[in-house]
Amino acid sequence: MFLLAEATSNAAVINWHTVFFFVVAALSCGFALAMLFSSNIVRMAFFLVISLASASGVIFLTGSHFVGAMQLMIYVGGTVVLLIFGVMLTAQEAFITMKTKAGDWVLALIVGGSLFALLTQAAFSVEAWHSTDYQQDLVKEVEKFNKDVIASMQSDGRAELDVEDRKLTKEERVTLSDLQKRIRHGYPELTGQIGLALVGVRTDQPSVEATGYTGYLLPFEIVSVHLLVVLIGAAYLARAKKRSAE
Amino acid sequence: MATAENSQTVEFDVRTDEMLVNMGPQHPSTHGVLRLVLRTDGEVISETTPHIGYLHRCAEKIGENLTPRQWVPYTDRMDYLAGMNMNLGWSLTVEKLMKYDLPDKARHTRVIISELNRIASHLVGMGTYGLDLGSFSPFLYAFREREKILDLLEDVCGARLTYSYITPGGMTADLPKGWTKKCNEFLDQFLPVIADYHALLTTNAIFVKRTANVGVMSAEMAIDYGCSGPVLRGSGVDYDLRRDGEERYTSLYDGYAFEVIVEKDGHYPKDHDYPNVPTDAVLGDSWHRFYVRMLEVIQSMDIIRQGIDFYESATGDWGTPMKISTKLPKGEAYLETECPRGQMGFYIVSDGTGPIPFRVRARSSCFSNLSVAPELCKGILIADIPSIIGSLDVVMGEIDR
Amino acid sequence: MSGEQLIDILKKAFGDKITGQNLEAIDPWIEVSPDGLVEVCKFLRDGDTKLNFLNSICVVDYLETDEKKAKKVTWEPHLEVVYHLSSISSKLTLVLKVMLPRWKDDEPGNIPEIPSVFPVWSTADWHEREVYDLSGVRFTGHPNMRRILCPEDWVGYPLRKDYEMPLEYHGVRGR
Amino acid sequence: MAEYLSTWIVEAGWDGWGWLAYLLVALVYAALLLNVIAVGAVVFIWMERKISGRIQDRLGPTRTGGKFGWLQTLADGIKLLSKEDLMPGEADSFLFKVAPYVAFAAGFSAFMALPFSDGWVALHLNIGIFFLLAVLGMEVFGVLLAGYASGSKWSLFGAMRQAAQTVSYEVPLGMCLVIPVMICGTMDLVSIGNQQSGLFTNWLIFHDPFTFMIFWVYFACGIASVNRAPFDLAEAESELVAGFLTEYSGIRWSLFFMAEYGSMFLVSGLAAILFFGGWNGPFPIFGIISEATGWSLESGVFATIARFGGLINFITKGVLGVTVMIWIRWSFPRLRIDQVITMCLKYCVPIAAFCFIGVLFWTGIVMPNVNSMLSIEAPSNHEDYTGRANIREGWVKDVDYTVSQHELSLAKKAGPKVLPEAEDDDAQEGDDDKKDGEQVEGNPDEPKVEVEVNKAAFNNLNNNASQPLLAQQESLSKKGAN
Repeated sequence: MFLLAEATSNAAVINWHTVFFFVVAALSCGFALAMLFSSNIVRMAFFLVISLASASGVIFLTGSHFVGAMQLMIYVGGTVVLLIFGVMLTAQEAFITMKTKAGDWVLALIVGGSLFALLTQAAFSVEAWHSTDYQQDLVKEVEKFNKDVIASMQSDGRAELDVEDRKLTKEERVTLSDLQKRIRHGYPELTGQIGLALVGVRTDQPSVEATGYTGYLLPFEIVSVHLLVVLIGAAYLARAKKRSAE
Repeated sequence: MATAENSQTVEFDVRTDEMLVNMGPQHPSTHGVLRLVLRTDGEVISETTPHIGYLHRCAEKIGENLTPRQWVPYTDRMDYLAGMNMNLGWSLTVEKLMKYDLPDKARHTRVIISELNRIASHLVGMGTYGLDLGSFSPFLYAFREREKILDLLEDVCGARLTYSYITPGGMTADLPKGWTKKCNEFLDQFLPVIADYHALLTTNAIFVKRTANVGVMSAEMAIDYGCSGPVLRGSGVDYDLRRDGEERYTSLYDGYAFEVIVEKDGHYPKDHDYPNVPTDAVLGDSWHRFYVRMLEVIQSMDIIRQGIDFYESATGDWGTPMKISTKLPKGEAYLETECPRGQMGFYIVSDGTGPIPFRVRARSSCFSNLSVAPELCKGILIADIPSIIGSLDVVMGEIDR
Repeated sequence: MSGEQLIDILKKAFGDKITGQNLEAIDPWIEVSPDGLVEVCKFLRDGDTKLNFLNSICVVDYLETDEKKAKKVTWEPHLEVVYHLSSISSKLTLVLKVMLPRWKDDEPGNIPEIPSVFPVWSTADWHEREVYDLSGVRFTGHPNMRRILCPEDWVGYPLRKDYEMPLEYHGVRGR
Repeated sequence: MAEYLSTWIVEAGWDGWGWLAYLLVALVYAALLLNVIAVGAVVFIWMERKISGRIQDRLGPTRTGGKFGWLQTLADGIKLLSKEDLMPGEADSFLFKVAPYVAFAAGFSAFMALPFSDGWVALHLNIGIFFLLAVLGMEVFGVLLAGYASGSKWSLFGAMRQAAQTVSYEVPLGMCLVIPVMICGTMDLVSIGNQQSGLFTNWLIFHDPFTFMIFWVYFACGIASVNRAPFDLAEAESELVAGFLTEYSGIRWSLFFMAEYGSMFLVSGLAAILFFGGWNGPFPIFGIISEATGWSLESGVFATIARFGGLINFITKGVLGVTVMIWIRWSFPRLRIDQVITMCLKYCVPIAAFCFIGVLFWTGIVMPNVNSMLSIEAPSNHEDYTGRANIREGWVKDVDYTVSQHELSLAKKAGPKVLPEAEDDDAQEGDDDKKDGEQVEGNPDEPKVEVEVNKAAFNNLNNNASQPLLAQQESLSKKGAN
């Protein structure tokens, strides 16, 4: 657990962002647990709604509004509504309650625990996520770049020209735009980028050759085919009912 | 339209349990205390059983202890929205038993008053039907006009709902001075208002969608179930007691020019300046029953105008109401009159021993009209129930007597 | 199609099932025996009389309760089931009567039986239920012989002359 | 405003209280929005009574509070507050209590992203419309839970009907919203509003026949998704005796109604922004004045006045939309559930799709829209507004723009030509590094500047994308230093 403590401590910064992060994370995990332990089926559905909504809160906090709204719309607005529909239509008496036997608890703990361990291990193995000061490194880099440019401007005499035509040299401009892109990479605010990324054109990465980032075309296609199958299945089910009615 | 065939044989793959749902008796849309038990499967209704009797006062038993004149107030309370027509029916039955004929002036007064009450009753039917389907405004327009009619009737007999004005042997009083002028004024300002009702309801796209092709009843089924009045004529049966009824009743309307409102080969009489039938309205559906009522309001207005002319030119006295103690001759008499909701029949049996009849029977029009509801409400959606029951325009006081 | 012609046709068709008639009354009627009722009704409806509209079914209970009048009465106690028929196409109206004993085999409490005309006119369904409910006549062959106006568990038949209002009903005082 | 306030507090010497500013600002925004809904609900309930009265040839409330009975809603509120909010026996108590708050929360959170005037928006989201659509989907939960928790068959029916209707009407609603997005290139409501500035012919509804058609489809779907007549199946009085609201009374019932009126205003407000130019009046008076007098529309006193005028425009359009909804409610009967669903799937979705393709071609082959035909060039009050076509490639332009901005700032710093101010810049520059340097390795307990820096990295997330990160960040650190 020391990893977690070390990661948050050196951020040593209690600002609104961390405060809200803790609130939302607590909400999400708390209601997920509440859902596990509750027995009334409709309450479980309601707790699921709140935990998924707060999960979208976490995503909003990372600054990617589009994905946060997507989570809100698809998961909370779509899937859970479907779930509640299912719950309401099939619950025989009004309040079906499900009691989980002791044996199931043990099995669940084993499976759940192993999955949890796997996830946390994977999360903390990522070097960049260890510390939250990647922004500070970035800012330091920019500071250094500023000083170099100013120094080089003063040294090679560009400083004597008047302000407008003190242009950056070519490679200075390239490094600057790289820096800009890496800063901008932090927040895929511009939905245009996501749209194009989905069709395979990664605009926020400096260049495909350098980083090997290709677009998300393949997963995008897989998901759409998957949804198409689901759609046809639903249509078929409803269709069956209607045919026998004639 | 929803599945029309018999819903019993419908097998659903996904077995949803049938739900017994109770609509009424305190349900706002069922026109008083009617209780409908619906067996529903999701939204589709597989069976409807109406339960009546919540307003049963056994008026017929009381009739065996009262003289006909004393029983007149009981007839008001049967179809409380058309009290005058009820009184007229009972008075004519007693006069038929007594073989008592009326002077002309009384005859015309009775026509004017009963037609005026028909307009008031149809206005209520139209207003509550709009309310059932969700639009609130026509209800208030209808009641605004009805207030004016009630004021006119109040001038005549002092009461607004339970009149007991038309009694065996004539009326309790003559029409007050200048009343006919006020009545004419009302009729003149009423015609343009009818156009509003048509705009608000009859030709309203959503109203047509909710009523056209809903609760379709064929002519044979209507006759078989004993429906009468606008419900019968809405299915295209050309039958109106004011023209085809008993001689004693049709003699009231001698000299009056009026046509029976029924759809013959595709169009209604005098429907030139009224909205024509929408394309997807089938003869015998809720829309036609509603449309017949709206046209009958115009028909009644014409009859009243002619009645007022006849009344002013008629001579002689206005008939003397029967004394309470007059002995009833031995025998029995049954007579049906065309009330706003259908044919209201009265049957009196007397053994000639005194003024009190031996047996009194009131045949209710809505009783038979409602008996067709279970047949019409098979395999429809819940939202269609008010549309069908509203189009039958039932009044529980008359059904339960 | 005057009254006499109709009577002759019916007599020829049904013989002794037509037990009587009275053509001088304000509404002339024909009396029919209970067992021949349904055939006569079918004949009247499908024949050239076309009486396809059953106006009303009601029962008149001929019983004189107070002694003074009972002596002067010409008829002995019985039930009359009255059917009012009319024809939509022609202006013909007709009254059918069926004479029934007040109680079946004369033991009070056992109500008389009569075949139901529901197969002929569907409107008879509710009218017969009302007659059963208020006057106590059971209609055999009726799909749903239950009370319609009074509560299901009501005792007695209100429109009978010798009906006594119950003292209380579910705790509500009657008299 | 939040950054400005936080830095102002820090300068005023309360060192560690920078975060308080954000809290205050957030509370101010929340209070304002809550008032919009509360006052809105009060006004709309009163309007509903008066308008329905006028439609039905009667007066509506006249006695409470003055001549026009405008205190009637207050009286209703007090009555509702004093009513005993009972709960049926077999109800599920927890869900029964929570449902109204869920419904109200969904309706309320949608107001965060709704701009009331140019730039006056609580949360300037780059994906404004998408966020609104996502949150509108949440409202169905309140109703579903209320219907289920009330325990009675009737409320279950009502809840099922409304859920089916709201969920199925999200599809055409979504498609109708895509069309203005396609024309304006962005989902950001503020920039959509700004693009419709100038003469009213520049409003999207007159952009081309398809958008004109799609406005009516949008308004119908909006009414349906908000469950107003003639689509108000959920509380169809005649069949289901007030549907899922049967068991509610008192304050809980009024919460549901505030959510309803709130989302009514939201739908008509969105219609105003997307099709009727939001805060831009029919005639660009402020644009003309600013050109004549040279006062910039960007910032300063005249800008706030212009924005206030915009606010009034927006509110009037929203209220007009609500009036039309009220008017429709009192003159149409109610549709049946299957007619509502067939209308959605058989009429709204195909028309929306057809208009989508129509607008696609219309903008694709750059057909002339009304404004260009009349050749009245809209005096745009934004220097970065350079026509609709090239806003689409904003994300590329932004990166180059920030690079050139940064180059300019570096150039200013580097040259001796600049007067002494440049020197102490270096000095500061120098000690900046020193301070920055020692701070970074230094003790973590002096977080102030770092706090600025870290916040700087994040708070630019929600302000205008086109403002360069580095320049703005420098000015902050400069200010932080002295």
